[in-house]
Amino acid sequence: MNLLILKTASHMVSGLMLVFSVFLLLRGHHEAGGGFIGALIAVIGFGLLMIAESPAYVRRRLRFPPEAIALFGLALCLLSGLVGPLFGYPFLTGVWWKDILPLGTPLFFDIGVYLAVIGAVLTILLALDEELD
Amino acid sequence: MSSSLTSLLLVLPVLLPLVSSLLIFSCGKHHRLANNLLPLFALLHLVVAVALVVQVEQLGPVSVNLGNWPAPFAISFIADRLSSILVLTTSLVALLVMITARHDLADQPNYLLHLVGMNVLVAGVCGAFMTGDLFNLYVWFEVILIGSFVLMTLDSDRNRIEGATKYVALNLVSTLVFLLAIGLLYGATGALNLADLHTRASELPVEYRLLIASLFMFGFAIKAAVFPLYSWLPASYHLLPGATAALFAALPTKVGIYAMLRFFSLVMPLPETGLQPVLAWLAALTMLVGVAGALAQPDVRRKMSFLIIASIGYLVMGIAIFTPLSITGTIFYLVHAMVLKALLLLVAARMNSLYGHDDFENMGGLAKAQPLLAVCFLIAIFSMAGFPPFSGFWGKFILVRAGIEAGYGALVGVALLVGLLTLFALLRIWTRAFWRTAEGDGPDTDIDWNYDGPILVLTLISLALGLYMVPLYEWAAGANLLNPTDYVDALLGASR
Amino acid sequence: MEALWAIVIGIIIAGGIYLMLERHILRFLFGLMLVSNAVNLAILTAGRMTVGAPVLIEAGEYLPTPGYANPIPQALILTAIVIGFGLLIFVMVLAHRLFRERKTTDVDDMQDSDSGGDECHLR
Amino acid sequence: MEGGPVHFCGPGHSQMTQSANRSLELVLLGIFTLLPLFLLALVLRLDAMPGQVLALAHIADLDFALAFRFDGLSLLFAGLITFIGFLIQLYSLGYMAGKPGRLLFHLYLTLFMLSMLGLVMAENLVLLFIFWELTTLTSFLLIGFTHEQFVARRNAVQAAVVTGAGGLCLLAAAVLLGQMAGTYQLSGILVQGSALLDDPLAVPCLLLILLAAFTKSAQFPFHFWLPGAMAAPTPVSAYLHSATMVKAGIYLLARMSPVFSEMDLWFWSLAIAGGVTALWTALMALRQTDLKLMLAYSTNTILGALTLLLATGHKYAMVAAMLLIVAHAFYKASLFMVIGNIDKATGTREYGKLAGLGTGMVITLGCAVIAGLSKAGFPPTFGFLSKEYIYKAGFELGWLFLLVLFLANAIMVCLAAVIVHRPFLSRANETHAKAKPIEHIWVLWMAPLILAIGGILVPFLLLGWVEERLVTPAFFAAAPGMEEVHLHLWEGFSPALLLSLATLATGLLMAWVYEHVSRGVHSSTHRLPVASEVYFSLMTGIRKLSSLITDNLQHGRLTGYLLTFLGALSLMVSYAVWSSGHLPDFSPLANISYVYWSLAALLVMSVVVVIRSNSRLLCVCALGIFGFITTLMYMLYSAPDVAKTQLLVETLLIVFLAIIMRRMPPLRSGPRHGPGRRAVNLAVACLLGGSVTVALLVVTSLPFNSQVPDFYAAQSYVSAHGRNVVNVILVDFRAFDTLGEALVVVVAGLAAWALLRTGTSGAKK
Repeated sequence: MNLLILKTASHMVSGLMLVFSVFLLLRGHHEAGGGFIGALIAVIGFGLLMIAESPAYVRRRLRFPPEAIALFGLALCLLSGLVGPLFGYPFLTGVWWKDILPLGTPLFFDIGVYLAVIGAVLTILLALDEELD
Repeated sequence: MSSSLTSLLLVLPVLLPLVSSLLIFSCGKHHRLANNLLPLFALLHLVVAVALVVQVEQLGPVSVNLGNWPAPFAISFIADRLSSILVLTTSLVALLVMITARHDLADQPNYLLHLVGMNVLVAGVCGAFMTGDLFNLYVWFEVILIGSFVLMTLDSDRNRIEGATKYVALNLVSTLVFLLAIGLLYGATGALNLADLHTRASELPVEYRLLIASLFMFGFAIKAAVFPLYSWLPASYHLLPGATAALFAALPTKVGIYAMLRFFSLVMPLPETGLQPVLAWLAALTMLVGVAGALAQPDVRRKMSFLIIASIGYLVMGIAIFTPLSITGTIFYLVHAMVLKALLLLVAARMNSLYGHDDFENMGGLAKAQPLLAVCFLIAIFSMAGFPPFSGFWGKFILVRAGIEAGYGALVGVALLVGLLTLFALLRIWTRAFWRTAEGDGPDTDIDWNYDGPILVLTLISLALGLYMVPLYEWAAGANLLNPTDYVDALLGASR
Repeated sequence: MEALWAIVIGIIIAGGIYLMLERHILRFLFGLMLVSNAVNLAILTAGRMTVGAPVLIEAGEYLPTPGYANPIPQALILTAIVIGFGLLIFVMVLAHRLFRERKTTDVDDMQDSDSGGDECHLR
Repeated sequence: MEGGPVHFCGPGHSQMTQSANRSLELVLLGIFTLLPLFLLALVLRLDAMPGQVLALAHIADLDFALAFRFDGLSLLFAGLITFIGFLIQLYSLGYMAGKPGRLLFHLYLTLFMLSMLGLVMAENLVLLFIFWELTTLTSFLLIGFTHEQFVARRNAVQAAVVTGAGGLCLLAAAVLLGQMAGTYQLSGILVQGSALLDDPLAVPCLLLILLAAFTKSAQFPFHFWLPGAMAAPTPVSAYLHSATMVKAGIYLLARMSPVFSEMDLWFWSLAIAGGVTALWTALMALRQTDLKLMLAYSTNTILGALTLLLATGHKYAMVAAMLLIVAHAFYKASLFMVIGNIDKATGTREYGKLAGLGTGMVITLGCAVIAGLSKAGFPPTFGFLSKEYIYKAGFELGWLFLLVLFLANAIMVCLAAVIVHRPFLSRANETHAKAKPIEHIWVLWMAPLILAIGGILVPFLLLGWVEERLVTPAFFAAAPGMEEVHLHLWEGFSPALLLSLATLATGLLMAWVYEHVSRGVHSSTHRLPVASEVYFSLMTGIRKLSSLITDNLQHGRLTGYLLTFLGALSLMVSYAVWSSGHLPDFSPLANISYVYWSLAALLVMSVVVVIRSNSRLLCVCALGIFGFITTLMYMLYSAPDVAKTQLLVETLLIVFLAIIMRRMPPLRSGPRHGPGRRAVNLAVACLLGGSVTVALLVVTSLPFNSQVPDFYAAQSYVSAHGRNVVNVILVDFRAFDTLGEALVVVVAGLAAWALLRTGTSGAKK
């Protein structure tokens, strides 16, 4: 009974935390926040879920292995840096599409950091939990 | 070549290994794909490095301000003669080591991660060589560190975990001190860009320079394995897999030397910090403990690990003497040491692959069974000991000459003695493993190009540097570290 | 203001270093955590301290309110914290593995792998 | 010519290519043999010209030139090197026939010859050094040629270390000399001559040159490597270790003589070293039972005599030295080859086992007799000629010199007689019966015969040519500005001649009672320390010392290493603080609000708890509080992003720590440091903490340049479209840092993952 409450609560809280983490990520450019902070919030969310359910459950929910997420995040960082050279600017030059949406490569860079950190920390967290049990 | 291409060229030595490691990791179980990607990217890296050297040759120091912000506000990457030649040597050594690694590490359970780690290490090393920003240098140091942590702990047994613990613990001390030093220097000058620091640090009150410079020297000295801050190296290097050990021998310690060279010529000129005599003493002691360790060891790779320390002593000696000639000698010796250390450790890897152990007292018959390896190793021995006409001689000669002319007679005496003892230490391996007849069947007589190819190429490079030293000498002499106007102009140039 | 924190940081570093020199690996870890925190604080202190003026640009403005805190140390600390986080987690896992291999927490009790010269065969 | 299986590159040759390999081998052997002859022809065509230099390349900055000089001294040596080199190659064709690695042997010999030629013709000091070390290197390979034998391996290393040590001295000397003279070109240095001696560096420079020359030319107490080098095949001994390489030191002394000969130090050190070497090694030669070792020690003696002669700078002495160099090269190489033939025929060189070989090896006997006559100094041989001038010099120099030279020469006579008589002319025994016929291999007797006969014919027929082309130019190169000496084989009954005859008589008398002399020398000297033993114990000592140092420094205790590291740092920074003379200014502390004081107090208290507590839980709580308070600090000091990050990072770290810690034994377990060590730790910690405090106080007291942060603040929104400047720095201004940071975290994740994964599989095993 208690377990059920805990599980339900964890699911809700972790879901909220994920939403909050994305919020922190996106507003980071203007207010306190950003990719790294957002990622850690998300990790804590997944951590809750892991404690409530199991590492295997989290792995299933993630769909991709956490290592892959980490590497994808890193690749995204690199790619967003390489947009500048496409237009003849140095590496990591911010390129903006202000006219359509407030979108720029620094945002993608931050998303990259976000994914990289989520992936990396979850890799350790899941492996550690699986290893200890 | 257009300037936008040049600016990309400056970051490619860092980006290519990163991309390579991402792709290799994505290969998953497809080892063959990874095996093809690895040399391809390493070769590309080499091409980029050559292009970079050509650019520097034609234009002098070239720099790029990342993010297109003006200097000194952006992080800048810069290639001068010193950086570009080191990047070239790094990529050459990395390519050859990786060719061996494909074979040498193939049976490791986490094979792909080894390759990833190597690429991360190379990226970090190139980043450290080329960055024009002090804090960014710290970041690359950390990348090197974490890359080496991976390589050190992957598929490790109990002994390697122990060695890795020492390696990690002691290197973290260096990291923390380096970070503290950056914080203090930033607080004192408000600058992080190296060229900016060059101007602002000279305005610092003299009495505080020693304090900040000591912290930096400490951080770099641990990285470079200078006496008494070297214990992590012999505690761990000899346990590494063969190819990885070659990469370690060639790269990370030399980054420490590079950082010293750059910092104490550009940011805080060594004579103005009061650390010159300290460094001279440390150089002598480093050489002595290095060669003493090499003499004491009955094991191929332990001997060679200590010899890394001894050669670091030579490099520190060149920095400590701090004349244009000695700096030229240091740069020459640096390139030589990177090539030679990779060569020696690859020979050790080959010996290990032939016998399955490192104890040269229980080897024999290599001169007959492996004549090619024998010739290469013999050249490496005499080059390492500083015998002409091999590359080690020129480095040593220039340093000796600089030392005598600057009045460091005793230091030169130590350097010469250490050369002789190095010869003695290495000839023990030679007489036991190569000259003595094997007991029983003796080792395999086949040539394994996975090992012998890179060994041969490195030997030829060392030989070429010895027989025709003019290009590298003139390149090193033109690096002009003691008068860094060109460097500073290039680094700040974009803002003018 | 900086004077107080300079003293406190000195004390933390002293404490951390003392712990790092202990033989129990957990104490070493504690020390490492303290020292890396102290170094971050030192960067903040060295970059000068400002109370209550975060460098945020208000909506509609183009510049932060004058008297803003120096943002660079903050950025450096953030990078350093994250790097330190990665390294510390790695070190913890390493410590865990070390304990599992050796069944001891004494960091001085691992001399098998080292390169002392005692096993040297003379002549 | 005898052929045999080829082992150039070890096994691996197939049967198919055997004949092709054989003809290739013959071609190569031909080249190796004829090359010295060709070079000899070149050398003979050259006229000695003091200033003649062939410069091929020059690096101005380093003053390094690929340049060669052709003065008398160079040409004298070059002639010897190529002439004897040719004969040795010829001899080796027979001697090494059928032995493994034959081509390699000829190759090494050729490389050695080229190095030696370079050495004596180098115009640049550095070039001279390069060739000097190359002779060491090739000699190492040649001594160790029969490396299946322990002795060959050991002695090759010994020779390399001893002569290598000398080489290092030469390098230092070359640099010193270059600095004194302002040039590395020999011509530039020799022109300045003794004017260089005013420089205070002259004495160290001379000492280094002497060390180099004495080690290379095997002077006491470095003489031992030369007999050791006899482990090499005999052609090597004949060539390197009698005729050429060991003369490199003599060459160096002769070369430097114009500069240094006026120094007292030069005279005394050469005279003493040469005299002691000559006498001591002559006695040692008498002790030997191996014929080759007898010759080796007698070579030592001649080298000593040469050094002694060069000491004086007297004109007769210089001429005698030049003559002796040539004479010795002729007869000694010939005698070595004779011994080589004996060895080849009988398989032994033991004096006691050999007898009566004269009947089977007539031509070898002839060589031995003629060369022996020259060695003994019978007229009209080359040996006689040189001895005449030695004694002439001796009469000018004083009775002590004369005595030393007389004794050394007498022993040479004795040895010559013994070496010729016992193996060849004594009554036959069973060794003789078993001796293989070898004289059908013509090169084996041809080479020594040419040398032996040359030792008679040249002074007899070509004395004028020798004087004009060889001795006088060399004499002037070594002793410029001295009065010329004319050579005469017969000058009437001079005191020198009488002394020569007395020498012969004494030597023959000694040979008559050789067994007694040998035994007497042995019993009186065998208790004295043997130089090679001293060398071995020195090297063992160095290795033991190294072991001791390494054991103590690389002790394997992590906290010991950490203490070394941090102790070094604490000494350095506290010295820096002390020397800066900065007194911390604590006055600002008065105005700080209690809020900060209480935060500070909490921080310090939590640190104290972590240090003092033995409870893991309490420690983790304290660390948590510590992290939380630092978060508050960042919040207070306008760093909201850092504060949030710090909070999350600390939380996660504490969680990780708690997970790890659960598996580990409590803090109380395990050994701890003793009180003394803890006091040291505490001292180091306090010194470091205090230094950091002072450093921070110093740094924050300096004026601050806010150019860079101002730029960031100004551009953050306008150009980078972000209101949070810190975040803009992270993702735009300094995005490369962040990229590196993300890389570190990802790689750390992979590393930890791999560590854990390997651990699991390891545990399953």
